[in-house]
Amino acid sequence: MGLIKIREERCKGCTLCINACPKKIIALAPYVNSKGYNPATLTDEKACTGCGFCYAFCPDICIEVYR
Amino acid sequence: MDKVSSFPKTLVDVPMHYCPGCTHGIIHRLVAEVIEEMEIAFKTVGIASVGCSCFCYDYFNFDVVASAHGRAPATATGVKRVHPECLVFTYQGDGDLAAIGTAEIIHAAVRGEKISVIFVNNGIYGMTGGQMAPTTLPEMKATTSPYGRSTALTGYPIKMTEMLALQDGCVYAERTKISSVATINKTKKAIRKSFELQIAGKGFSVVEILSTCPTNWGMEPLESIKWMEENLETYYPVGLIKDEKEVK
Amino acid sequence: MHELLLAGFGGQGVMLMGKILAYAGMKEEKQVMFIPSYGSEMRGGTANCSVILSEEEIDAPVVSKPTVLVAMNTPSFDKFESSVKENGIIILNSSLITKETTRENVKIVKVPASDIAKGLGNERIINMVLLGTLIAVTNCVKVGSIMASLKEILPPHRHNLLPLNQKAIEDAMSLVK
Amino acid sequence: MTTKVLMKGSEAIAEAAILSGCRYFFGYPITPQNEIPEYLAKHLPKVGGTFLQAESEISAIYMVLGGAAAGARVMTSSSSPGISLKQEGISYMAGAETPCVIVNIMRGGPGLGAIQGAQPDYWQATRGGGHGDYRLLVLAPATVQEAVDLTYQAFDLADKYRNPVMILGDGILAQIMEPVELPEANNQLPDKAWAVGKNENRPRNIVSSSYPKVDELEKVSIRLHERYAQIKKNEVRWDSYLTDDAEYVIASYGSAARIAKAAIKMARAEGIKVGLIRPISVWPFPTEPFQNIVPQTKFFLSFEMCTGQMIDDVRLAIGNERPVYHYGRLGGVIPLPEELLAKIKELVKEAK
Repeated sequence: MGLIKIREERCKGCTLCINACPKKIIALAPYVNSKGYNPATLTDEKACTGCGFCYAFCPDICIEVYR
Repeated sequence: MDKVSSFPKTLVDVPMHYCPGCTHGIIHRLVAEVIEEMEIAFKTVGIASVGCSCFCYDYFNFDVVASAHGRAPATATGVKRVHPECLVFTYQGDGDLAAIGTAEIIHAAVRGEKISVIFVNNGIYGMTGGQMAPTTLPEMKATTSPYGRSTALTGYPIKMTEMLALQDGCVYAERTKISSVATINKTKKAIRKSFELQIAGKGFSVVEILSTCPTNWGMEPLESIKWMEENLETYYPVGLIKDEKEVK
Repeated sequence: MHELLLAGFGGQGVMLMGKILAYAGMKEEKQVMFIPSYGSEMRGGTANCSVILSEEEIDAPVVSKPTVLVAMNTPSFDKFESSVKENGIIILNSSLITKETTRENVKIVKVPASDIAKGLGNERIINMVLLGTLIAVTNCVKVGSIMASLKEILPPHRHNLLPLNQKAIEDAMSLVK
Repeated sequence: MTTKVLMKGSEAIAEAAILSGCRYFFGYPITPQNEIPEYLAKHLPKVGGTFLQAESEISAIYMVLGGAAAGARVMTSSSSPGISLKQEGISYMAGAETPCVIVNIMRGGPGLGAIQGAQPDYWQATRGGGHGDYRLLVLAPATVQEAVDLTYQAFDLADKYRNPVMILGDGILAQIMEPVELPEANNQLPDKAWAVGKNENRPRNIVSSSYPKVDELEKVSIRLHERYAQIKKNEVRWDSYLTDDAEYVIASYGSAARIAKAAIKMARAEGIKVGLIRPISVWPFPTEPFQNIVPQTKFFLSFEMCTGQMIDDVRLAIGNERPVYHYGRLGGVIPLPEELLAKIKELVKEAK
């Protein structure tokens, strides 16, 4: 049981978190942020374990992890 | 639910200028987290060099001196000699540390200067636009080696950390990489060890971190991590190069 | 104003001699300046220095026409003989310099300094012998100031040499008188 | 009453630095200034200071940058080619507003040149020296006593203006010995709230010359130039000799000015009314005394141990009002008073 919050404005859509997620529940959003990047979003809140892998891999430190 | 991971207090909460997928941001966070966990931000002085990471003074939430290309170890020496109680580290890329700053880094190690060196190696000049670095692999393309690096023309990649480890003044040298959660954790441990050795009054230490440059390598971030492991790492094997236990 | 040029080869104590003179002059509240010559080579060849002792402010930090030349060996004599001011003095170490001067308008004082030093049992004090001659001939500083300066300049572990130095200076002075 | 001691120019500079509160020296050997690092290697540890010989001049100046950024009084010294190598760091220090004292014991150039005293680095010293739009406060002592006094003051000036200060001497000044009175040790160093180091209760400090945004850099440049204007207003130093009735004025600084003085005495003995203006601060240049003396002066003669560099500043000071000539010897040849006298007589004859 966990949750992540992504500061979408800070995200550059690099996809490193998507690759790091063991549950494969992060994807790029269909919309863009003000910088023009498609930000990462959590696709399945219930499946998130709060493992923090996405946080560890995020170069822009825009993910908060809750457990 | 509790917040278990979030933006460290030892970083300034501003967007970073790095390209999408550049691992500098991860390495900045690791350095900042170690400083936060060791509760030493009040006595830390970072030394910025020149290259993509030269603006790290905008991000680290503690004192920073910005030095010139390659000269960070000399500036760190000046700061450390005046404030031996402080944690002083340099943050340098391979263009900076392995080319123009070769003399400064080697002699800081030779002196056993009590500083930590965070050496980010992606085998290319980033900020100036993807030129060949001394760390660029043979046959690797760069804007100043458009046909691939010719060893006949420019020689071979330089192994800085091995060279630094040879110096008696160097107490700890390790090469890590940013490629998985496990290697990120390993990198953090190495940074912590380097900082702890410095606080304990031991000598010079260096953590070389194999990194990527998606923009100048012309790859997607994920692809560049794979390329790094399949190419850069074969030339620069990760692992412990010199442990403080080897130091007499 | 005394403009002294002291010249010899490295190891003859030329620099020490110059420093003692400058120091002694300072003790007598004279204006003084010590000018070493320095070359790319650290050792060997001729060594020379200049000392200016004056009652008035010293302007130029250069001695081109010395009033007195102390020549400790032949190359120094050859090199500087012609530079000495008209009616100046050349004090030469006659143990090593056997040639005669070609100058007509200078006073020559010959001192067998090396032999005197040898006679005193220490060849290294030829600089003191010539220093004694110099102050006897020129009266540029007093012997008391020289001795006091020597004591201050020489490191304590060399103070055992002070009596010998004094004797060398005094013997040389009595030879002139 | 202070007693006089006989000191070599270079050693006197080193001692004055210690007395002024300098506790850190970073340098690299080069003739003819080696007695400065040698003296400090011996004496700094005795007062709890640090002497460190770097692997190059470049490294040395960046150690100075680090030490200065950390709030200490720091010095380096070198001679012409070594100062050229340090220029990158000097520019960084000017940009980062870090105080330090840099001693340049000039020798003959260009290139490796020769080690004998000369004055060929005037332009380099007074025009900033490195890249970028900056200035150093440059003080040029003529005697060993003045070297002591100016070095002692240089640290205060560097701190006051947060700018590198250069002591510009030559091989003659560094090598001669003269009696000096030493000042009292300074035990009250200024607080530097901007410096890096242990930090319990203040926001982080950044010492940097990096200003990637153009409007920001323009602001910094304007601030620096306002400071240079303050230096120009407050720190002009010069001396004059027999100028009251002078019809001919020699401009000369450092060791050359002493030779000029001797020549002026000779000329006066022959009835030639010649005087001397001696800039002590060569940047800021003492413009006013030159301007003020124009009405009574027939010509100016810049006497420098180079092909003529300060002559530009003399001309800038007086405009096209009077002819400005140059005399000097090159490569480390020391000009004699008699030579200068001959030049003065020749020019006086032409002027009539």
